[in-house]
Amino acid sequence: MLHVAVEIPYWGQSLLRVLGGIAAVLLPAGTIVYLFLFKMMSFMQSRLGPMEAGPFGSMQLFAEVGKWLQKEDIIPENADERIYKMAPIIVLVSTFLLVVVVPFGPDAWFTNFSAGVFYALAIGSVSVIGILVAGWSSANKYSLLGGLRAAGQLIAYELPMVLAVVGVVIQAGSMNLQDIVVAQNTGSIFGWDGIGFPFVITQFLGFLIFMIAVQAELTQVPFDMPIAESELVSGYMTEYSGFRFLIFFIGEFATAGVFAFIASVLFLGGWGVPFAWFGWDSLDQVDNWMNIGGPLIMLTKMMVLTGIIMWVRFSYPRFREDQLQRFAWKVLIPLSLANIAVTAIVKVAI
Amino acid sequence: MPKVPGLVKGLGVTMGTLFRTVKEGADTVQYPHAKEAPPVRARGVIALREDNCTACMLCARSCPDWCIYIEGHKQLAPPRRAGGKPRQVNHLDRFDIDYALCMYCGICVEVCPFDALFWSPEYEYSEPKIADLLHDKTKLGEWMETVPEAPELEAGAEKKK
Amino acid sequence: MVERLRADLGDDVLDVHLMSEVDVWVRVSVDAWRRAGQALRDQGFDYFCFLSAIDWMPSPYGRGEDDPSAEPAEDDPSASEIRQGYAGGESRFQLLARVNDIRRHVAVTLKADLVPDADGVMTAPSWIAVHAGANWHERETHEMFGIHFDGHPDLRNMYLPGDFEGFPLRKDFPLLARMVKPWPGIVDVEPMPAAADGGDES
Amino acid sequence: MTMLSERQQLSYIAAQAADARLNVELETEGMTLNIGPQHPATHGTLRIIARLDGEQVVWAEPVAGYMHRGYEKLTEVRTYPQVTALINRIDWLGSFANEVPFILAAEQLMEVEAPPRAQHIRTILFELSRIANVSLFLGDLGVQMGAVTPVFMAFRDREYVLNLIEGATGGRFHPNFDRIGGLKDDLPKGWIDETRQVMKKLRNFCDEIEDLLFGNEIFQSRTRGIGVIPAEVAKEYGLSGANLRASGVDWDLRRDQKLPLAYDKVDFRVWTHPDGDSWARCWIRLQEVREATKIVDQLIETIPAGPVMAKVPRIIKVPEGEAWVSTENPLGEMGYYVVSKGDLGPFRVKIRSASFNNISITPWVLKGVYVPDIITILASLYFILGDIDR
Repeated sequence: MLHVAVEIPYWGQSLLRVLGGIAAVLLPAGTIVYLFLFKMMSFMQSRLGPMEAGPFGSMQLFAEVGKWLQKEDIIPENADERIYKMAPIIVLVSTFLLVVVVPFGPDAWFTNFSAGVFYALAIGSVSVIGILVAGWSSANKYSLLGGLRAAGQLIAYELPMVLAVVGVVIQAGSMNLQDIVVAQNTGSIFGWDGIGFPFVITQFLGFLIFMIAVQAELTQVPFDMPIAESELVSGYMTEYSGFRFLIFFIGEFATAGVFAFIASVLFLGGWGVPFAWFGWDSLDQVDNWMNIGGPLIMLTKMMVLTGIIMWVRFSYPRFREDQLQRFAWKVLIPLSLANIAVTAIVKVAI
Repeated sequence: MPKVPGLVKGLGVTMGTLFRTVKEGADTVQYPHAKEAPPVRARGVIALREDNCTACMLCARSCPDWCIYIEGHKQLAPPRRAGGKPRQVNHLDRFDIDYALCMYCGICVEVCPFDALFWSPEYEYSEPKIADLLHDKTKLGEWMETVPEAPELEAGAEKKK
Repeated sequence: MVERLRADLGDDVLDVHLMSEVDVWVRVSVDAWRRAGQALRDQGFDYFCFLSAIDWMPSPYGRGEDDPSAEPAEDDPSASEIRQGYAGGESRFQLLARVNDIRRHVAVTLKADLVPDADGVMTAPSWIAVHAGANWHERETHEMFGIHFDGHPDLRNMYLPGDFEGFPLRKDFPLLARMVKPWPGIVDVEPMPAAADGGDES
Repeated sequence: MTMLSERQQLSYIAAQAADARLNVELETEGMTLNIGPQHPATHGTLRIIARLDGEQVVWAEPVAGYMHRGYEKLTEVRTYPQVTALINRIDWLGSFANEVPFILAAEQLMEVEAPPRAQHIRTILFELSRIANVSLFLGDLGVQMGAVTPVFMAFRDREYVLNLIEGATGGRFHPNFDRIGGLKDDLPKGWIDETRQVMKKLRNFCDEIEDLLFGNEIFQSRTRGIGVIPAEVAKEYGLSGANLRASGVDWDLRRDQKLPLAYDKVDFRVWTHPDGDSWARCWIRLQEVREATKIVDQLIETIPAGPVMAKVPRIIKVPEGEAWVSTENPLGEMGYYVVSKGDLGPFRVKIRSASFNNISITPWVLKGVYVPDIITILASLYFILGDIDR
């Protein structure tokens, strides 16, 4: 195998990372919207979806963006203007900050935190502030109800999410996401290393809880009480229009993509292929081409996970606010605690 | 057999529909490129056969919305039989239907005793200006081309007198 | 059934109209309106169907399809005569209500004459205590006919704006849509200029 | 099933009582939420004023009238054929069903009866309009609770029914096909075969909806034990149709009334449910669509031959008298009290529409529920704005 050693200067690396970051946020958002929101949903409803803009309507998203950019940026009279304008930015920025810790290849990472998991979970909840602020500053009762519901829900589901990840952290013995990827791909199942050792096998319960919590964090059906377009008229987004609504919209799907990235890193082996296939033993031996191949693998896994998220979204009705709180506190949290306990006992025993 | 939870079944329904759409095509029609043919009896637009109209005002009177406007004058027509007296007939000057008011009930077509009004299933005549929806007698006459034959009736039906 | 109602209400049952296999109409006096409802309810007529009113005066406007060129109709006394329907009556306005017995599959239509007092206000006892569902029906009747219901908690307008004047379903309330536009059914066929003598037939 | 739902009801009520007590102790401030008139959940323009305590409704009051068209006044200036064209705009989703009781009332006054073939076809179209109406309800139910897919399935399959109605009558939404003394026209050739196919599709649609929505545990938890209406209250408010049967009252005008329609020639079941909650109302409607497809299937096989129009004069004058006829419409009992004075048009028509009574119960039933439940309860009561405001 040819080992290409390319030395990229530091400024070049920085530039690549910035561009990569933007791509890592916008690309998933775009593909999710087109592939799932436009096409999969339409096909599930026996229709074709947008077909006019571009071949098979593939340029529809650009048409939509163009439409939103043309629209007037309306600010309600009684709104708290500065905060009102800030809210969508907070939501989007939190997405950008979140993607920072996700590794896409042996060297294709943005930052290599040693406490990456911790950081990701902390930053992930910043968007709550954006949503709450949006709901409050809109000076609209529906928005307020939506914002309050969102705050309650996101806090409630933050907890099972954190607890579900703890199992992975225990098993990998590290909070660094890169280490977690390596641990999965160098692992073996009872000596057989054909597929490495993705944590989804041992941590299936954790994976399930994590995905449910992600669904709730993203306020997708069945946990979309804060948006609930048929009763709260889109909740905290009610008053937003034009450009700011677009940011919320991108933020929603970009966050879905980024959470799917994180889930694939934590449970599905991330960017890696099982190292045994190529006889690698550790991260240092991984070939350089994985820096190109890794992101593609990640993208595939991300698409599968978001596909499931969207599939559920198009099929289910939504929970009531008190029901979803009850579900989080009475079902998910005890389950994830039990998961941690079992994982810890098994880990210590082995 | 254990009961399949409803949550899983629901996912199955949507996925099944997705595959069916991929395999058999969508149930929708891409409108300007492809069109569905409305049934023969569809009440799309009213066509007028001007020669048959005698300006008897029956349709205008039976219209619940008062959307038919008729004006006419009397004139002499050549006699039916050679050597007969010239007949006095009502000649139609104006026959307007205001489609902005019309509620497509079809009473006018039904009451017409001289078979001057017909339904056509044509539906593409929307206008940017509401005033253009007032169709005059030439425009109503043009719709005559689109009037289909009356359909055959289902078994057991009695022929109309 | 009618016999029992007579026994319950005594002289307040004013008239009964029975059509076999079709329906029963009972006219009671307005003071006994609530008692009649209660008595029927006790008999098993516990399904409330509707409550409304009728203005028996013929409309002075007709159907708005007047031909101004036609000669005005002679002042036919019968045209403005008030004729009540089944079960008779004495006043211009009548209350109308219907209750069902869904076990025996029978129903009664109740009527009551309404007599305006000195201020021209007609009052009837409310049925809310008997059938809670009468609430909206009474509001509607109040709005449309101007009949006051005693004991109704709020007789706000149901459909029309709060400051609407007049009572639309009274016959002397003109229907504006038929007033603002001439009837297009007026014969508009010009006679032949030459044959002016016989041109009016059309 | 009943046991479970009773327990759920009890726990729900207890939880609400506890919440209310807590709120009193904390002296929280109320908020008035104005739902509508333009709101995605009020298909049409119904406005609901709800005083909230947190997410709980303390007091709610629907405000109708944004679509009042004054039909009772308008009928007074129209002739009988014109009224038919007008009244199928009352409940615009099941419009053929609106014409039938009025025509029957007029026929009763004129003492004519439609020939058997006309009665048969009338009943078929009546049931088709029920299917068209209620299948949309089933889809709409999903949208009210956040599921986007059922409504598209409903629109997809309702389209077949509308095509049938249009094929026979010429109008998709406003057939205006019923005449005093019979029908305007006979069925076109090939219609019966098409109907047979469509009924199969509709039963398939019912199964799909059942799997997708009714079987869904989330849907069940949203509807079971919510908005319970006991039979006594339902009768007092004059609820009708599926809403009444969901409260356990076995009352269906198709079966319990002698009318010149073909219902006595078919075998169908009237479903009731003992619970009276939102779930029961939705479930009854699902079964009714299935039942309706079976009725249509039976009827299209047995259409008698003959004319579709009785002998009636060309200019219809209805003799003096009063008549009340009501039928079991998709939304519930729809009746017309027709007063005639021997004129070309009716003297007075009192329209008893189902939704008016069905919605008048909302102040009672919305007390103490949560905001999301307002939507599910309204959806399950199923109203059409034109049917409330008339």
